[in-house]
Amino acid sequence: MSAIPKAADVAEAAPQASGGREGDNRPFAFRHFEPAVLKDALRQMHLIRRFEEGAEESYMRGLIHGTMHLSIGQEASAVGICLPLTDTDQITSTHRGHGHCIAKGAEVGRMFAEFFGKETGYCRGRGGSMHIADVTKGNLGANGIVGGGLPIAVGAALSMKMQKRPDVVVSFFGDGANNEGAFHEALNMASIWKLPVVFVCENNKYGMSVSTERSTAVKNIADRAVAYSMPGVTVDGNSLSDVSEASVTAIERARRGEGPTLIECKTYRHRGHSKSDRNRYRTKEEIDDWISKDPIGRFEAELIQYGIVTDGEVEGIRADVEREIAEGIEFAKNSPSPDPSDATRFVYTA
Amino acid sequence: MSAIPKAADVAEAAPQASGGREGDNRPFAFRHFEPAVLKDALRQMHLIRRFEEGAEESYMRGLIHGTMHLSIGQEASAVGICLPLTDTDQITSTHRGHGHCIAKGAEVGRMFAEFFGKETGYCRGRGGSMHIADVTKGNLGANGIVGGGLPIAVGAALSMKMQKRPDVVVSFFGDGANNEGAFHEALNMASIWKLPVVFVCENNKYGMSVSTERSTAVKNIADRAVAYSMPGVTVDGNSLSDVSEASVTAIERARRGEGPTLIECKTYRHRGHSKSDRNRYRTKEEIDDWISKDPIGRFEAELIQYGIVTDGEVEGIRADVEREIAEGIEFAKNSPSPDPSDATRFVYTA
Amino acid sequence: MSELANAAGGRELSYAQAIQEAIAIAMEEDPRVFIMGEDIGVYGGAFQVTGDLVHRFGADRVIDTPIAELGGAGVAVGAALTGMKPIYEFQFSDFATLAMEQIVNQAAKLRFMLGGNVSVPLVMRFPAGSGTGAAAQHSQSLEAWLGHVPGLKVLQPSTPHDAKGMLLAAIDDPDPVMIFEHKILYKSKGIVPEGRYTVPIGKAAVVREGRDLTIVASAIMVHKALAAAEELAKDGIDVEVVDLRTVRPMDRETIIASVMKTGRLVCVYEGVKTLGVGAEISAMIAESEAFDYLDAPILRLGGAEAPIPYNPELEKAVVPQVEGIVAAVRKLARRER
Amino acid sequence: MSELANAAGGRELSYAQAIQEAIAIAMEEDPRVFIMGEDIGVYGGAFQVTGDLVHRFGADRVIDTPIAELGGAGVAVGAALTGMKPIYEFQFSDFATLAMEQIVNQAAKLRFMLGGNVSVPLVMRFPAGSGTGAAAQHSQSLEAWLGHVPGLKVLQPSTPHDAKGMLLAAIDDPDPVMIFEHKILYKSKGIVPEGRYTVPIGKAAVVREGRDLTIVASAIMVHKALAAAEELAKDGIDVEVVDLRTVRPMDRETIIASVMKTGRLVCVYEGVKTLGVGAEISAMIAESEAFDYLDAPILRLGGAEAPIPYNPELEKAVVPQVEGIVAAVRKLARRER
Ligand SMILES: Cc1ncc(C[n+]2csc(CCOP(=O)(O)OP(=O)(O)O)c2C)c(N)n1
Ligand SMILES: Cc1ncc(C[n+]2csc(CCOP(=O)(O)OP(=O)(O)O)c2C)c(N)n1
Ligand SMILES: [Mg+2]
Ligand SMILES: [Mg+2]
Repeated sequence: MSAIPKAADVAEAAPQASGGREGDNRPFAFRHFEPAVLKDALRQMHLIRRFEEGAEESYMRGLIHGTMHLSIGQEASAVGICLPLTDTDQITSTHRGHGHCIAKGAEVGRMFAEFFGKETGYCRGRGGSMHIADVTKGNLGANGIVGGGLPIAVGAALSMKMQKRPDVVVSFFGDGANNEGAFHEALNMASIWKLPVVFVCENNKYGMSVSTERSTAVKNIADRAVAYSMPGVTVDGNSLSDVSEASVTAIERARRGEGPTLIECKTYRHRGHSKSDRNRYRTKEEIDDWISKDPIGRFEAELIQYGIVTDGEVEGIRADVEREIAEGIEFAKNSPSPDPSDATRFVYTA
Repeated sequence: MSAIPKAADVAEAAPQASGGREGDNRPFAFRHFEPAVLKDALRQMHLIRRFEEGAEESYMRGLIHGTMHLSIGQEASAVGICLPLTDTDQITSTHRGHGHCIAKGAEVGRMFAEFFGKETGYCRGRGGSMHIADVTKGNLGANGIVGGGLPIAVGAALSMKMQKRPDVVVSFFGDGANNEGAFHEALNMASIWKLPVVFVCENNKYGMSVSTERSTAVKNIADRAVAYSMPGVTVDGNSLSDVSEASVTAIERARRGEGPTLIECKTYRHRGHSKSDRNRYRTKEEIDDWISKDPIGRFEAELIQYGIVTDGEVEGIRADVEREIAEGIEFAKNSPSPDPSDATRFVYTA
Repeated sequence: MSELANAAGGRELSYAQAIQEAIAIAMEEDPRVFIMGEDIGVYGGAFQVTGDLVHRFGADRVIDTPIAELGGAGVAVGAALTGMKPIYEFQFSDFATLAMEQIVNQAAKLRFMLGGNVSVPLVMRFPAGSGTGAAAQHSQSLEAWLGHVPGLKVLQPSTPHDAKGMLLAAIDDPDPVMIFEHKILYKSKGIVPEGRYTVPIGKAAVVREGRDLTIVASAIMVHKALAAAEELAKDGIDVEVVDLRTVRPMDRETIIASVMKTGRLVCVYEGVKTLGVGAEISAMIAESEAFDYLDAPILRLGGAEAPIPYNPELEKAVVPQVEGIVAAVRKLARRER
Repeated sequence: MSELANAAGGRELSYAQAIQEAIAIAMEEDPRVFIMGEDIGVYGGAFQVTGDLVHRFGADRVIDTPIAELGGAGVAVGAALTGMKPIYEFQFSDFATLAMEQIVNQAAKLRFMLGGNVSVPLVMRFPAGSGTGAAAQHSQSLEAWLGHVPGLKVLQPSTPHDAKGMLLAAIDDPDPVMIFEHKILYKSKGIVPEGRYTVPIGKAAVVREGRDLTIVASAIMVHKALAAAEELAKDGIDVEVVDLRTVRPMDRETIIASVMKTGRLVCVYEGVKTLGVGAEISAMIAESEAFDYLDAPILRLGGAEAPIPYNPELEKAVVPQVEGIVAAVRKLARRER
């Protein structure tokens, strides 16, 4: 976890956040979280992976129309960030949001149903992959507009503060989004008003086809935190533990009323940007290299190494996830489609 | 001139820029520019001041309708920045743009005419104070939209580069504009493409009624240069010499193809934001303090101190300026108004 | 007039004061209501609409934002999504061009995209229109843009009475409501009842009854239409004037009934004529049951096909004026089918 | 068909290929022309319109921008003001909501505000419309917004032939020209002449002659209208189909002449019905000399008053389809005045 200017605040705050025994040399997550939480984090990572593979398969079988943006390879960031969140904390998500949605507690059956355009989907089939939201779990929604969620998250954080709620808001966005004006305006306002919001940049090196080197005038997105006088940290986004450490620190800071933090998770998407990507801008070597750094395998290995799970338990988790996905797809398939005569429902409340 | 991170480049570049004799301890402008240039800079500062006072008087007399934004107190920034520019260099200006316009070589008669809504005005009476532009002198125009000129300046700089012209672009903007998304997007693009553009923030402490402390998450606007990997310098915007030093350095850097610079001129507007300002957000003490730092008096004193002008010459300059203003107002008054039947002319070229 | 006003439980207030009163009432009643925008605090707003509200309600509920319209609008959307009822003031409607993403892609669509699981109880206020000598970037009338967007409601109150009542209706509304306030009206006065009352969204008002011809006008044009009607009455032309009041959803019933009565329609609006509000009024009538009652073409007097010029005579020339309305109506009223 | 094509000096190309060819011709002819946008380089554009242009012209003239639509549009404006002729590609027209400030306050108004001292020779391309399952934020039709803005010209080519010819006309034009390209049309094919030719801005096209009723349709709706006309011909209803092609400036002459001939008008467009393009067509006719020739109300079939839904059946339900056009025309054609 490499700190950048102003990250001093984070470093100071960190000890408070890290629980566990004295002299415990294990990575942060293993000191800070109960084994049950860690096991569930692994389950969620598998669930995200298999959800997206299931969506891919469903797409091939013609069950899904439209496009989709898969986050395969980025699961540690979604799960690690959401670990310290409660159901009343809020998130805003992105076009690549299935991981955030699952990590924030959504059911895969209703997610598949949304993907299949069914009335039982989270958005009753009106939103699709790019708008999946489970507001009952504090997920304000994926967003089809790059950077669109950033000011909304700041508004939600203002709302929490005005209502004196203890809740915080996490805003996920991509490296590509960091060049949008919305990023600048949102971070500035969050900082001047000291709002309880954490900005999480999932830097997967590309905004669609354009690399951060070509699009962004700084090396690390977190370097931009200085421009908003907020802590900025860049972490290995494929390490569940590193991500969760940054998240715990930032969220505790936000809950204490000390204001926002910018976290950058360096990670990679294994798949193309969307279904129409012909992958002309990345090399096979680069992709393979990142596949070898797969966050799920790494976390699984750590869990086994530190004796949190056995090989057998891992198998059990995988089998459970498999069943959950299969059931979710069945549920979605068998769900009713919206009635076309209802096409203009839900435009207005009243 | 206080440097901030990344300003190292500027410091290094500075010696190249400063001309003059060895062991010359006078401020930069006195070493770098010929006496005639310095005298003309003083004349321009007076011309700007008297132009705006003339506009104010004309407004009182009902010769001008609409509003106006006066830059009285900010003349060193307009003139100091434009000193190293040629007529083929370009600028984009702001709603508070009379100073930039005059410093870039416009005639006050045609400016008054525009103010009075006359056919002889720079915009044939269609634009008024907020849109005055003299494109023949490389002034692409004032702008009614805060931050609106920033991306346009980047586009002009791209244009200079594509046409392999030696010209550079200066984009003036206010402290208030630095929180607009346009600022972020423009500076990022200018940096990644290494364009010949200089961003000049005239920080007069307020965006309308809101102080930078309340609106902006950094202390110095130039601190934000780090987020775009470009040099950022904060200068005393009421010192003609300090401003011109930053300008010469940045413009030479831009001309060498090394990319953009962010310059922040700390200054103050003596008048209200516009005609409707009831001044509820500044104290009399603050205003008086800044009036005592008036840039024109300071520069005049320096010119006399270093023997560039005599008291008598200063009187001469003032008298000349007085005459120029009086003639300009007469010209404008006696100019014809546009014909109302021409109201929809100039919407399209063809 | 003030005695009359008191009798009716009202007083003379300016349009700006009426808006301020509505905001104050809503903020007193409901802690979820707050207002944000540029220079609305100590400055009191560019048009002095918020005035001293910051002193009554504090800077935490009368929030000065940085100059950042896209972000500001998005903050309002996020607050509305999570339990608050924000009012967002654009300093000039022209700057809303920076915030269209949040208004149109987010505020207007979120409820629908999320399958009805959320509401966005948000009010946005847009000082609009020409006549202040502020030229092309500070004088636009963009109500037709937002009128084109499902999910939004779009209002154009023309009197202090309606400005207060419609704003209170808008704050009560669970969906995003956009209010275009003509800047020239801010100082206009009228009788305004004390306390809370609402003027329904989606209802036009027949502000002058007449037999010969219907003018549907919006915002400041209502007053010009009424002045024209007085003038025309002298010629024996009896004009009915309908104040549109709501652009979206448009009050078909009232307008259709008026045109079926008079047989002639003139639409008067300040926005650019092409694809402006009057285009919809005209098209709505031309496809309605009123079509068969039309005795003459449907005329539109809208803004010229040009930006708003700075010069004051040119500025007047590009928007409908009383004389122009009178001339157009005279011609149309006399036309035989 | 390909023999015929060769005879006419053309070949079958897709709409996307036709656009690419126009860009290539202009860039070859004129060093001032360049194109910028998101992922238009090695990726070839989200809809593969630019394809391999970056390999032919280099990354300095086929410029991948950061994801920053407001800034990108402003850069294009600045380049156009200073001697270049940029083409700016929005990845989806929906994202242009972020850039309205530069399009509307700057590009459209600069020439006017500066008293005619500058021109802004800028072309912007907007992939628009529904039908791809991309839901509410990737499927809008916003041509009516820009059609409302003086200073802009707004095109909606419906065929590969026109897509190429109108783009070349747009690049030749000294003023800002906005081109809405329906995404579903990108893969549609048609005969396209080789080399340079232009299709005039501001001219509608009668694409099917008929006696009984006029349909004015735009973009993809032209094809649906033609299909409906075939169907209606079987009933003996002879429909004239006019392809609008230019929203601004609208071709009054062609449309008025057609309506004066047939006496009946149906406007078909995908954008939201209220204040959409058809509102202007209808209102323009209702105030024209064609009014007296109308034998029936003017109908509009536009997009539903809702955002575009994700579910494919709902998505179809909210925009006009061939069956709906047939039914509406049948009813209107049979109506007695
Ligand atoms: C405002 C806006 N511009 C462009 C797009 C098209 N688009 C969708 S995702 C994407 C890339 C986003 O990159 P990044 O933020 O890094 O997220 P990632 O896809 O890498 O997860 C683009 C250009 C969009 N949806 N919204
Ligand atoms: C986009 C936009 N928002 C708001 C305004 C209204 N406005 C005009 S000038 C101004 C203050 C600008 O402050 P700053 O950039 O510091 O410039 P200054 O007036 O201090 O020179 C504001 C809010 C505007 N013209 N454009
Ligand atoms: Mg990315
Ligand atoms: Mg300022």
